[in-house]
Amino acid sequence: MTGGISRRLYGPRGWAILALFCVAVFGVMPVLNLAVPADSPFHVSAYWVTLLGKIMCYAIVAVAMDLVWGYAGILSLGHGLFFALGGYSFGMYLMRQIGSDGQYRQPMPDFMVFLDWKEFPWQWWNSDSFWWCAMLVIVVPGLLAYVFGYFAFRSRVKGVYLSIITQALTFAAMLLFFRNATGFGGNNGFTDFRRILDIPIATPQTRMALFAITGATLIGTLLLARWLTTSRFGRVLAAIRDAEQRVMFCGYDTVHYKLFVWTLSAVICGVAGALYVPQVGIINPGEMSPANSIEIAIWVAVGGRGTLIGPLIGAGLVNGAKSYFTQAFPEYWLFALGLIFILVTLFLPQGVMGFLGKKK
Amino acid sequence: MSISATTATGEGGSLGRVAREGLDSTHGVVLYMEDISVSFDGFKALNKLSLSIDIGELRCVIGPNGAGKTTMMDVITGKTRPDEGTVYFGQTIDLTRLSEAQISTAGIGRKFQKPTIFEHHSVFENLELSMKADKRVRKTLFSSLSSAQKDSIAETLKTIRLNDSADRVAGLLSHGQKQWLEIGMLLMQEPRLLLLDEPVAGMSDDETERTGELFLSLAGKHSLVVVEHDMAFVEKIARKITVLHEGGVLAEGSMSEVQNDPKVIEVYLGR
Amino acid sequence: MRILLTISLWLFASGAFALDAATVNKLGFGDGDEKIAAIAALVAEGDPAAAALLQAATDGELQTAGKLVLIVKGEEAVNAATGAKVTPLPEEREDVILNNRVRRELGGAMAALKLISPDRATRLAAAKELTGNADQAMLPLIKKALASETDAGVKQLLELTQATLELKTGTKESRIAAVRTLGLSTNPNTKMLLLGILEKSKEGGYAEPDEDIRIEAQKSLKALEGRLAWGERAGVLFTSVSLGSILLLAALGLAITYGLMGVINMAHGELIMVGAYTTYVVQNLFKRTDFFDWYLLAAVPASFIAAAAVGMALERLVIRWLYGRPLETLLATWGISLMLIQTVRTIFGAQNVQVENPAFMSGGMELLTGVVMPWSRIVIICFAGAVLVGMWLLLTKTRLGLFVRAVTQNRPMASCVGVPTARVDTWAFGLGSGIAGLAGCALSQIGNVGPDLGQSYIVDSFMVVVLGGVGQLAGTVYAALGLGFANKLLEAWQGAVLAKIAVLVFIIFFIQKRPQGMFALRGRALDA
Amino acid sequence: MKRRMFVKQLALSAAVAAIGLGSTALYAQAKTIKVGVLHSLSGTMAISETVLKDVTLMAIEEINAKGGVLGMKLEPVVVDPASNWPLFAEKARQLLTQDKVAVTFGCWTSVSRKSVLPVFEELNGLLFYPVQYEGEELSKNVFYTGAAPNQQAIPAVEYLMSKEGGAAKRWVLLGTDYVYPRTTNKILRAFLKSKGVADKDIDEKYTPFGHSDYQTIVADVKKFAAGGKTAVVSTINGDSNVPFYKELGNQGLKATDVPVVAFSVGEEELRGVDTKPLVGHLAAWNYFMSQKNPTNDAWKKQWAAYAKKMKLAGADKPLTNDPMEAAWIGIHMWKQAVEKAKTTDVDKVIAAMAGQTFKAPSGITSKMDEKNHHLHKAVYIGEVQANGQFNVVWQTKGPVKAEPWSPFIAGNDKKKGEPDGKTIITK
Repeated sequence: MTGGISRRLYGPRGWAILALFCVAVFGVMPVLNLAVPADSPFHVSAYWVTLLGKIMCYAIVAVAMDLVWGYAGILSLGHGLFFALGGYSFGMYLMRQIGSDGQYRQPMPDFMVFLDWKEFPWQWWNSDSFWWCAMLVIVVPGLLAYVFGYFAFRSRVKGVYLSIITQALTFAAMLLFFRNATGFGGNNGFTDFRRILDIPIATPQTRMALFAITGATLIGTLLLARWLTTSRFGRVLAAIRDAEQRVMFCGYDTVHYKLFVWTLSAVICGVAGALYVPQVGIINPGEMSPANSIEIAIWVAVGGRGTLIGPLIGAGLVNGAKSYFTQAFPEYWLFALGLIFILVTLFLPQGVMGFLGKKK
Repeated sequence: MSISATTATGEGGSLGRVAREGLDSTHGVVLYMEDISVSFDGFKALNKLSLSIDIGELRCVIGPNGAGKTTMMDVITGKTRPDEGTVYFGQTIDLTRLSEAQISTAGIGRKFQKPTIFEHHSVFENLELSMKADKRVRKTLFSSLSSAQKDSIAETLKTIRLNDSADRVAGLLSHGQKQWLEIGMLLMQEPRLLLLDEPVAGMSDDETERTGELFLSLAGKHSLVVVEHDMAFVEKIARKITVLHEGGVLAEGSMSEVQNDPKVIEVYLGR
Repeated sequence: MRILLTISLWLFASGAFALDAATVNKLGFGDGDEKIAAIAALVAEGDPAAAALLQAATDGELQTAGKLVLIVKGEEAVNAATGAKVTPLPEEREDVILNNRVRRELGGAMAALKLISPDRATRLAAAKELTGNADQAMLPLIKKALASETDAGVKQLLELTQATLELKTGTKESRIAAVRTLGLSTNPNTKMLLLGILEKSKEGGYAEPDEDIRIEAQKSLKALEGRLAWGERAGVLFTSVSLGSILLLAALGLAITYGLMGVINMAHGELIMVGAYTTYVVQNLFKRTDFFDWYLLAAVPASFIAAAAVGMALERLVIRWLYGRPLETLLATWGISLMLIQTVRTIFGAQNVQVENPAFMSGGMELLTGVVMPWSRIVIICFAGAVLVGMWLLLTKTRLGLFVRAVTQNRPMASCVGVPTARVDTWAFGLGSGIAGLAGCALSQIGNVGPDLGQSYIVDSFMVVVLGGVGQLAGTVYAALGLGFANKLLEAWQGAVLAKIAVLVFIIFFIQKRPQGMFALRGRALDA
Repeated sequence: MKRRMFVKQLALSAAVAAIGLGSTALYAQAKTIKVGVLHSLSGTMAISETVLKDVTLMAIEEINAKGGVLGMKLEPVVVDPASNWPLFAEKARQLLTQDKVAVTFGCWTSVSRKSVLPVFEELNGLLFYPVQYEGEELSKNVFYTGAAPNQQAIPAVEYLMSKEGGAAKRWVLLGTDYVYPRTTNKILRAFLKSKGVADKDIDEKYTPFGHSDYQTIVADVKKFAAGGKTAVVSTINGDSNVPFYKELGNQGLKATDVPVVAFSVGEEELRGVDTKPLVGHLAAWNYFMSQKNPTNDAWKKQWAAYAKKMKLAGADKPLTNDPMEAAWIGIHMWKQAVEKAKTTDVDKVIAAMAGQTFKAPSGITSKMDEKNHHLHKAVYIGEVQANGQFNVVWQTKGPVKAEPWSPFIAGNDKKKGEPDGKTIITK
């Protein structure tokens, strides 16, 4: 076997799959969903569009997670937080777009009317601007990740310690967001979205557009991640994962490397969250629960760490299985899911990708 | 106790300058350590250690287990901060204030006791990563290898005799080859000072031989500090030897001086 | 004396008696006001039969059938008014429903009647009951009781009650005396009484015109407040230690499986749950016997064994294959935890199950009025200490402990000198799991026992172990107690939600300062 | 057949490049009416929701045994949204578009309802929500068979203020920090103020989700209670109740001194608690298992038999509670409405729901309001007994009409008590 880190990504087969995926997302799905009549057996219903859209959002997160875990060796148990922050940032805009169509028929979001708030709290400043919120989607998770990462990496917090404090971070944020006083709707979160850029959200066209944008983002993320990981930067990252001390003695300031990929990963998660919210129609602090973040790590592990395409498959498999099992055997699905996790770790230490690679 | 002359360090304004500028070695000394003490939970790993290395010198450091050899290297490379004492690289660079990466960039390379290379990277990539270059994030994102850099890697590959294995994954190399690769990585950094912790451990006689030759050829251009247990090897390459014991310098001098030093004999042959 | 005599007499034989039928009917059929009037009348009557009737009402033995009011004990019923036996037992009976208000009056009435019981404990309980619950009408009774009372403790309580009642009435001297007595109280209710005296009325004058009384009240208030403040501090101290002991119990097992063995055991919470459910099963077995109060003696070892067995099975089947891949143990044990949760849900149902405290663990020790240290928590604190000591002894004084430490420090070396590392792993994991089971047994006494039990402790457990420093048992102890204190102090100050958030943020900052936890050794080991 | 199709679809989704072929269902058996059951069977809410799934299935079984609806059998489609709110929305969409259910019974907690609400509105589905909630919502696609605040919280507080309830002067409003407790407490605060209670006599306290250490809270309540006759209104969420009540019992805070009235504690929640030290603490509901009337007796018997037959967990001690009753009423009313409308068409069923009545186990004849999609309910205050049951100590005189828009919230006076967008069907 030749080649080190850089030469193992995407053989011709990988590129073919990617091309096929593009065709599916931008060609086949829209046609089957919008052009084929609903009673045709070939029609793809809105359920499938939103379900696949949701899974693609998860896949973006999984790829972002793979960047930090698979390549830089930083296991974050708090990535759900960045995802949720992106979702909340964009959710603010969606809430403003409801306009006066809420339960109270008043221009402010229902929960604010109810809390007797006469003015928007500071967090909501300019939230009726799409571009402002779109910027927040990137800035808020990015900034938090940057500040947190700066201190953590500078203090050389690593391994399980880092994992645990990321978990503490997301747990603390969850409790904070559960409070009504925080100004984000408490436990109910944001829901009941009506419009996006003044276009009604619950139409097949909007839904398909969101789906396509999500698909494009996923592909973009994959390409970006591939570019990163095949550059010398990526090789440094992998080197940090394997022997951080040596990298430092080679003259690299590892803090900045980790910080860069960490922040980037958080930003990608934020974008995924922003795409996720209009498609599933709700964002609530539950997204920040530690269990959700652990699950992200599980998608990556199931798919195969450090393979980029593997986490994507992992996210698809686990969530597909979840969607299927919860209706096929609602009483016993946890057994199946738990068993999958155990079997994968025991028998497929490199995840599904490792298995596919071996078969080749 | 120690004979090393380190009195020249305290020269006024040079103190405390965090330097990225070139190495000022006007006094012909590349490294000064003075009165370094380090303790771990009450255990004194280094006890007022003073040592200086001249430009182009090849110094061997020996000493029984626990004498503080590795800790000394940790202090020089910034991995461990001394409780007290000063470490200067040249005349101006205060190493106790720099991070590992900064120290490395300033021109100090280190080889670990246990070969640490990037096991999942190819040999070529290992050398590429350690090559002297701008190592800031932005640059590594967009950099590609110039032909001069490629030549330099090829040359090093030849020096460490791994030119047939350039594309092999480093983790698959033999132990001796890994040692060589690590030395190659040091060379790619083009350091002024090389710290080598047991470089020939696990090498065949033949490999050891060649390593010795390599070191001797490096001395002059670079300064080398070699920590080694293999006395035959030390004897072959050493010009000046420092013996550490219980965190301090026990003796210093040529091989024969050291061998005849009663204190050294007592420590090594013991009561 | 007469009343007392007859009460005790009644307990043995229900003598012939007759009460006013109208009063009894009011008690049985009337609304709240009428019931209370009836109770007052019965107390005033002082008749032994009345006492018996009130006792029956307190015990919930009062029923109505048609127009009859009955006292039903098991399968026997007597007419509440006449005392005549009613046979056969009428089919259609309804409980006489007493609400809180009536029950409160009844409690007061019973207490007043019991003040002359020969049993000191009964009198003490009655006096205590009356401190917050006496009304003016009982003053003569209390005075009479005080006159014959010999026990200092009871006497003090009674005097306090008397003072409370006499505060508003009586001569200046008696009122000053009353205020002074109140200064000796430890009851927070008293504070309000004194404050009432000192209150300024709207016109600018004082509610209490007499200045001497006000000065006395001021003094008493100060003494009382000082005492209450101490009580409060003691209370916070106790709650902190209690929370710390719970965190410690929850984390101790993890300190072995994760701290010493390096298994990121996400199923740790579920092992706690296994212990709790084992306690539940053992409790159910004991329910049919007469030794219910002792079920914990069996539940403690049982929960240890059950959780240890599950843990050892897991180690053999799954974790064994994952040593050296710590992050993957996270994944597999997460899967295990999902399966364990669902298993329990399938067997025991999704709902909580009931684990009763044995009688000796109900209630609490009253430090001051209002500052109660529940027995269950005291027992758990002691239990946590015992588990800690036991674990320490096991790890330092036994061969197994020696092996465990050897294997965790240097596996190949240990294996070379003949330590059966594989078996030691299994035993060590079993030990950690067993301790988690013990935690479950303890937690079942104060919290709920449901399939999600473990999930609520897993995050906290990891925080404790990591904060203390992985592999540092002493660190785990300090971290648990420290978090207990931090949590409780902050909660008293900022409320529970912000306290929890603040503690988490504190942990994040702390780890920045000490990246290896509180007790990490500074060493020179290469980590590259 | 259905399974196989889903396997196919799963495979497609797994490859991500899924091309959802033939996902439109073409079900051969048109002889059944599909009914969605959307209750969490795993995750944190499973504790409460599992029994609701069971009681719904029991109702369906009963209806089928009596010949079904419009001559067709009901076919339950049970899914598990796993206490995950986005999954609730996904499952709702699946029920409506893939399984094409005529009606869905489900959800517990407002957040789950709010997550599916847009889906039901978009696809014009029909949801029956069986749990008490904070109000402040009306949708034409939802029937709320649980209590609105004025059918639970306010009567309870009125009772505690009355002489009979102990004439409380000071109030601790204690809840888990989320929307239902916050809303309820806000309404209660406004209500208490309207009754002349000063702010200093109201203490609002919140604990985080899953809180299990109530030592400080109980101590604080005691301290607060020293200032006068105090009652505690608890909106503590499901799981935290057991530690709370255990702490209450152990710290000796007796109901005669400081009564605690709870809105989310019923027979099922007390299953995990030793109630002997808690005798006298209160709960306000629209149904208690201990109520004595023939309807309830029959229902309890039916439930016990069903639980035994299905080998449900806890069948040795079958319990019924208020949300179960609400779910039971919901499905029967829906059946009656379908029979009246002679179709399962959502708009027609909605119209037919208005004014439906059903003899409820609580002993009254429940009526669906003509307009506001809520039931008229009698309110009962029960005191905990040593056996874990509740003793009704007070009840409203007849059923109370729900006020989903609480008059104690500013601006609600202008709201009309009927959802928008209903189709007016005239015959």
